[in-house]
Amino acid sequence: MTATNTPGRGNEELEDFRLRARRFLRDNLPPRVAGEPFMDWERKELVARDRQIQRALWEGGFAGITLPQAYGGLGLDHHFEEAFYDEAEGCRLPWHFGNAFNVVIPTLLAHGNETLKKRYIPGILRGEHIWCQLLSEPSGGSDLAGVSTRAELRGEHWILNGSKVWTTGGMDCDMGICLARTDPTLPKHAGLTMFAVDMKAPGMSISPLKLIRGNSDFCQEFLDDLAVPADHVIGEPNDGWTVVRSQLAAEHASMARGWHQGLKVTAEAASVELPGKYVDMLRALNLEKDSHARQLVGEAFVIDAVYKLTTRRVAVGVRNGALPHTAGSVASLMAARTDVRRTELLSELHGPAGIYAVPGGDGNSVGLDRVCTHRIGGGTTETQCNAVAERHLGLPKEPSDDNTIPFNQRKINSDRES
Amino acid sequence: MTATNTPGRGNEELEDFRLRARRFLRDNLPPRVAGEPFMDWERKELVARDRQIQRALWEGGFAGITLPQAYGGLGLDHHFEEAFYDEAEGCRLPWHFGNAFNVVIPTLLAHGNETLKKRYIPGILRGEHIWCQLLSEPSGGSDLAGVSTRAELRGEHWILNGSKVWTTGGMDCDMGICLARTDPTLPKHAGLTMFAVDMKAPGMSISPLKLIRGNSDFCQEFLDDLAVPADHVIGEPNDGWTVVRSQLAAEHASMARGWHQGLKVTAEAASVELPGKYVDMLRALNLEKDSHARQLVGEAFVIDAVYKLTTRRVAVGVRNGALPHTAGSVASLMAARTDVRRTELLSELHGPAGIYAVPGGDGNSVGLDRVCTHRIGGGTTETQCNAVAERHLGLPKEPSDDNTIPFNQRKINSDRES
Amino acid sequence: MDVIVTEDQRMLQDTTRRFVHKRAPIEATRRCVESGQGFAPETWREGLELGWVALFVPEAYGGIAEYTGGAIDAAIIAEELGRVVYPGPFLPNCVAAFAIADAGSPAQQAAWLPALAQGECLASACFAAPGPRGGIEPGALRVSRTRSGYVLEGTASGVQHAEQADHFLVTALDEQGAVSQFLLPFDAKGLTTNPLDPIDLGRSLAEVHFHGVALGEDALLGAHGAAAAQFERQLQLALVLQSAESVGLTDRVLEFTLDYVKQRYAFGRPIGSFQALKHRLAYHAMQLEGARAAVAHAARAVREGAADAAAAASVAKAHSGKFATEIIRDCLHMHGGIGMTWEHDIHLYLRRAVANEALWGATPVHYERLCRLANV
Amino acid sequence: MDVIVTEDQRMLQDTTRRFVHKRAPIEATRRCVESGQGFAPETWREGLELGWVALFVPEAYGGIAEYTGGAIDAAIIAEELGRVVYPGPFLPNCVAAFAIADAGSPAQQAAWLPALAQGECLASACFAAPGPRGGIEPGALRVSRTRSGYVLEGTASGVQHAEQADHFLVTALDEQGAVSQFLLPFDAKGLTTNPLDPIDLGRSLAEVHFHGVALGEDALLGAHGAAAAQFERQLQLALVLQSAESVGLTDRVLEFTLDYVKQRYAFGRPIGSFQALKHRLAYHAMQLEGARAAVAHAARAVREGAADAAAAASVAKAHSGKFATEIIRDCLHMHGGIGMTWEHDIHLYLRRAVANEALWGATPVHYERLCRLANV
Repeated sequence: MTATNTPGRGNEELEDFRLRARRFLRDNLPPRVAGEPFMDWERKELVARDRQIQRALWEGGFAGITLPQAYGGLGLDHHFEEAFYDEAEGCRLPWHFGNAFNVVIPTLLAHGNETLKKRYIPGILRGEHIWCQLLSEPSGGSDLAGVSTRAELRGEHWILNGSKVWTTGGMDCDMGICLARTDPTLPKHAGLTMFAVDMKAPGMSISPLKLIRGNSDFCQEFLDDLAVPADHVIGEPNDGWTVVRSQLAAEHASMARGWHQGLKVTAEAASVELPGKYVDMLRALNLEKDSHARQLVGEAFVIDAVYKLTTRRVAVGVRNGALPHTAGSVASLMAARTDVRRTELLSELHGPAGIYAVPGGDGNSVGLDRVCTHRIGGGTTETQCNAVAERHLGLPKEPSDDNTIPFNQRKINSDRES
Repeated sequence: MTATNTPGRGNEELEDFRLRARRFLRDNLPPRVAGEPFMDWERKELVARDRQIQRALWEGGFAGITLPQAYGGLGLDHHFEEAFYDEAEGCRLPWHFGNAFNVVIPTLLAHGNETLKKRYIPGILRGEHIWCQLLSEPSGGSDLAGVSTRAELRGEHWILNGSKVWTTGGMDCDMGICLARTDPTLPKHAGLTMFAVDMKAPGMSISPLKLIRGNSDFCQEFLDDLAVPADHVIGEPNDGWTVVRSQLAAEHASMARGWHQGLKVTAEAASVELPGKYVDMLRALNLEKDSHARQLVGEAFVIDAVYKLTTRRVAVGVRNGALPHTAGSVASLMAARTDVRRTELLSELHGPAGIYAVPGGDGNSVGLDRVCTHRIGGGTTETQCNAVAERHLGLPKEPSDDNTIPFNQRKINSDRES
Repeated sequence: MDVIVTEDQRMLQDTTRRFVHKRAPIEATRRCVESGQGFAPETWREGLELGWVALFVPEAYGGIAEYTGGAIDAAIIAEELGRVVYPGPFLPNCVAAFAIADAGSPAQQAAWLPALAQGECLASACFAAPGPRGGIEPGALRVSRTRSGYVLEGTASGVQHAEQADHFLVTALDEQGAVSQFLLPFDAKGLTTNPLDPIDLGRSLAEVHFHGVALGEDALLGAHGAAAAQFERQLQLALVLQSAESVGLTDRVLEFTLDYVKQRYAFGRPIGSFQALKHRLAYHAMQLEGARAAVAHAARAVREGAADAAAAASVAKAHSGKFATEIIRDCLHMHGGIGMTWEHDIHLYLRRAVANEALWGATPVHYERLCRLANV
Repeated sequence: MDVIVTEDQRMLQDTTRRFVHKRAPIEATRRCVESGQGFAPETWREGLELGWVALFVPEAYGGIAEYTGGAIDAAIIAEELGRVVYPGPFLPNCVAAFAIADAGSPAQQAAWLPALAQGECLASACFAAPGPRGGIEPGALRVSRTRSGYVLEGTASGVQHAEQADHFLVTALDEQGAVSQFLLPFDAKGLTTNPLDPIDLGRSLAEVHFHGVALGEDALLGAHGAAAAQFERQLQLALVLQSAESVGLTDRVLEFTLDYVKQRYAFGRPIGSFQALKHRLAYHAMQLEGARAAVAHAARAVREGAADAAAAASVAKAHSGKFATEIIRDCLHMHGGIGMTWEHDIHLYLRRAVANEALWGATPVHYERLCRLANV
């Protein structure tokens, strides 16, 4: 598990690559702009620019550095990738392709047939295909193996019917990795199949999901006799759960590596910062001398610092094998807890000064953050707690026959029965 | 459910009774001393005096006011009892008999045979018998129906073997109400029997339980071939769970009525008090002007007031039928939460000034309260939460086969298996 | 100790709940929110006909004060209005009617009380300074004596329904810090309203600026420089009504959340059978019961002018405000993704709860006030 | 970013754990507690032979400082000692050795460092004023210049191991508030020790009174009136070591609690399968991981004298102190009745955790210090 210190090729080759990358990036990639979001699907121009950036990387010979040459990659080892990301530190990278690179490509490499790999990996590398994951359904978010979208084989096509929700950027994606039920007479994990679906195909209708704040990066999809070619099954029919597990593992690994902070996590020592924004708040509220207000800010300093140090510790520890990969679930849980606690502290700090947005501002307020911060996307904290408890701490599962009885004999939502 | 306003007998008779009680109490009962605990089993003189007080009440004709004459009571209605407690407000009452009156007598009246009722109810009224409850066992506290103390019928006696723990005042009690397993081949609730046991009998050994603070009101008992006469079964053999349930209901009802604050709850309006002890702490710590310290005290004021108002609301509401009797579990849960939160607040207030007892004082400190306050006795908060969730809020139970499989085929503690 | 202690009060609760269910359900609140039109005037007028404000108005001025429980009855109504996140100006109009009945001259009572009871006049209160720790003390506005009367200067913050109000109950301090109160129309010269963009979408919020607003003697409510005690009584009433509303919000959210978790299945079980949810819901029910007890007691203490009324009102406000937010936030969480959507009603409740926690003194302000009430 | 980054450090952890398991297990702590005898001198001497204090002492004075990770290695040891609630004076002696190596004259280093490293001298620190917000600033003691040297007045609070110590590292302020440090023997004239009755039964706690304690120039550590920076460095080391100890306490308690809930059955299931417990344990594991990350970072920052060392030490202290208490308290609760008994070890852990949360600056003191470090 520990990182090897010997590059796979000569150091000269690596240095040459690094210099070429430096030149290419300087000439071809836009700079990273402080405050610009990694992903914001509502800002269509950002999405479009990321397609161009990925296309530029492809044309410059820097796409898919560690991926096999057979699928359009460069076939180099991870030192080349690290060198590239070192050099790219100051550049805007195509973060809207994060899902495609971090989840879809590993999944295709592990479970995809040659047709899929030959067609879709280069599609990503060329900046043509942005991918989403069609997993959650309105009838149940946390219970992923309980999906009820049906897929039936008719001739050369699987015909999919059902609905999906919480799809990140669904409106702007080209392809999706979609979980559906192919045999409801089997226990719930056994009758699932994973498909690669065309988001632009007839039978797929996509609508944005309006959230509390009034906007959203998420979509809902209705699949109405959506036809998927038989060779677009990823893995084997009725073995979709195997694919889900490696897909989730790829996602967690990428998060533990620090993907949510960009595509790369630096291994340098973090430092404890005391964000000036909290100090500014104290001053703006004229509470610099209020010992209670200072307590709130002091705690905000601590939770932010601990979260940052923990994320980095987990990322480094998982990478060098000092921590089990399940430690990633601890960092996810802490992200949720820290974000929610921060809104409590800042609401208490602001009182009535926090419950409105000043006209002409960005519409935001600490009160609105308090209303809107829940961290449900990506699994509820209940699911994360179960993951930490069962997988990281080894606590026993709850007794259940849910995994053994046929799917179509399970109890389901009462409101659907009535 | 609402209290009737018409006394069962003429008002004159009631007034006469009240005057007699006033005179009797003035002449015969010691005054209530502020700060003297209702119960403290380590203070043997308090226990002994309570026996004398109960004896005096018996001799004065004021014992068992509402109990049937057949069992030594006066057979009067509840107005007489209320009048008596009105008059007794300023007196020390025999609170160490609380368990006997609030739990044992209702249980005997509901389930006891004539022999038991005729013998033991007068025994209580005369101040002779203090009773305890032998329910919890070392192998599992919350899971009451999982008791493993065995009782086997041999001739005219049941022979009991096992151990009991968390018995309040066990060393000073004369009799105990004891749950034991009479048929381990039945499901766990079905094979239990309730016994009236002599705490002084051979085969019963009692030792005090030393707790974190160094002292304790609790005992542990070992039952080693303890012989209990066959007519000392309360209820029917193998129907002990029915008895447990009415016993627990009697206990909850008495707690909801405010027994834990004495034998009587006044129906007068409570008022919000701002306890001077917190103000004194602020001053003693020289933190009167510290806005953070004032927040801690402000919250202490609020949680104390809310707890007091809630307890009273529940007591009155349960009594007049405005609230279901399950509301009592809400008050119990709040007691635990309030006590623990208070230790947090006061620890934070005192900092290093709270982690030692000044020599020559009572040995107490807010830090020691923080270490020792857990409110596990009387059911863990987990059990209380389940009670509120399932019985008060109607939430579904967890799936379990624990109630249906034979007791001797259940899974038990791994450390006992090994 | 329940808020409901008499048959009349139980009837009041039933009547209000039925009315609200029919004429002002949460769907109506959502329509108000989505249209951006504030509250629906016809529903408000119908509520007034039921005596919503008249219960503070003596019979001589067209009210029913003599036959009601005052703050107790108003708290019953406020709780029901909380259950539908009612957008109308119940609280400020009750407070204004109470203030005038309590401290107004006969002429003021005759002029204002019938209008308030019947909805010909819509009042809001201006007194709170901007900033994080305002909401329970006058301090925003400065009053000076002039030859012919008074002049007001300053900016009042946290003014609810300012745009719909046609009159303001204004509390100001003079140079010495003495408190005076005034009644004035919204179009008084020098008065301007600056609407804010509140997180509570069901209720408008504004700052009201006073630039040399000149008033005659007849605008004065109570004695000049001696209105501190009457302001305190109004504050206590406001705290009781807002706390009751927060109880109503919480009660309704907990109700539909319990329904939801009993019906929604995951992993082959209703999610309400999972212990993590059950225990949190048990604690929520416990804190809500605490809020009910605190509000019921405060309503009675305020109604009776009891010695502990000030403390009781702050206890009710601190507890109900804090736990309304905590409970509703967690209930939203228990709904999972659906609770995060605009279409689900729960965010309307949470928005109101977060606003209520902050307005009329945020929780820290009431902790601090309790210390002052304890003479420290 | 783990506290363990090199093979040497991992070996140090293993060696310490094995030694502690054999010579100073929790049963030994219990014997010390029940005998009222303080710590066991022979174990302490054996620990010193393993280099527990020598790691701050340069080779010239019989130590191994050149070959160790200083604060990082000491934090590794402190964590292991926390796992057995070790009663010995590890922290004050490390701090004293560091202080003298950092700021002492060659004569002082020669006189003290070998004695500290070998256990011939046992030191504790006097600086903190009594009261709720002390522990990180000198303020208890006042120093005045005399013709022949200095004189100390005042009462230092929160002094650990005062009764066993034969020397004190004293920090005092002069009239202008300038900081000086002194080294003096426990039997200096005018010095008296007032033992307290601490909740942490494994460690004695006292107030030390200074009544006109006269000292010569040779008692001065560092420059007169210019010891603020060296005191800050000592403070940071103390915070790291105490935080590491709290991590050790928590780590061990969580470990045996996980074992317990996996083995203990109720209602036909291991209690560790109940979701309410599982979720709380998950949060505990999360906060413990946070404490580990914070302590590891602080140890490195303090060792390197990094720009963020002061903030990092306070973050580690605030987080580890608060959550050690919270987590161990809840773990005690999860043990049910057995956890409430004197015979179970968990209360020894909780007592230490509550004491650690309060000593060397309670959590609020570090929140406040972080604000000051942020220049507000």
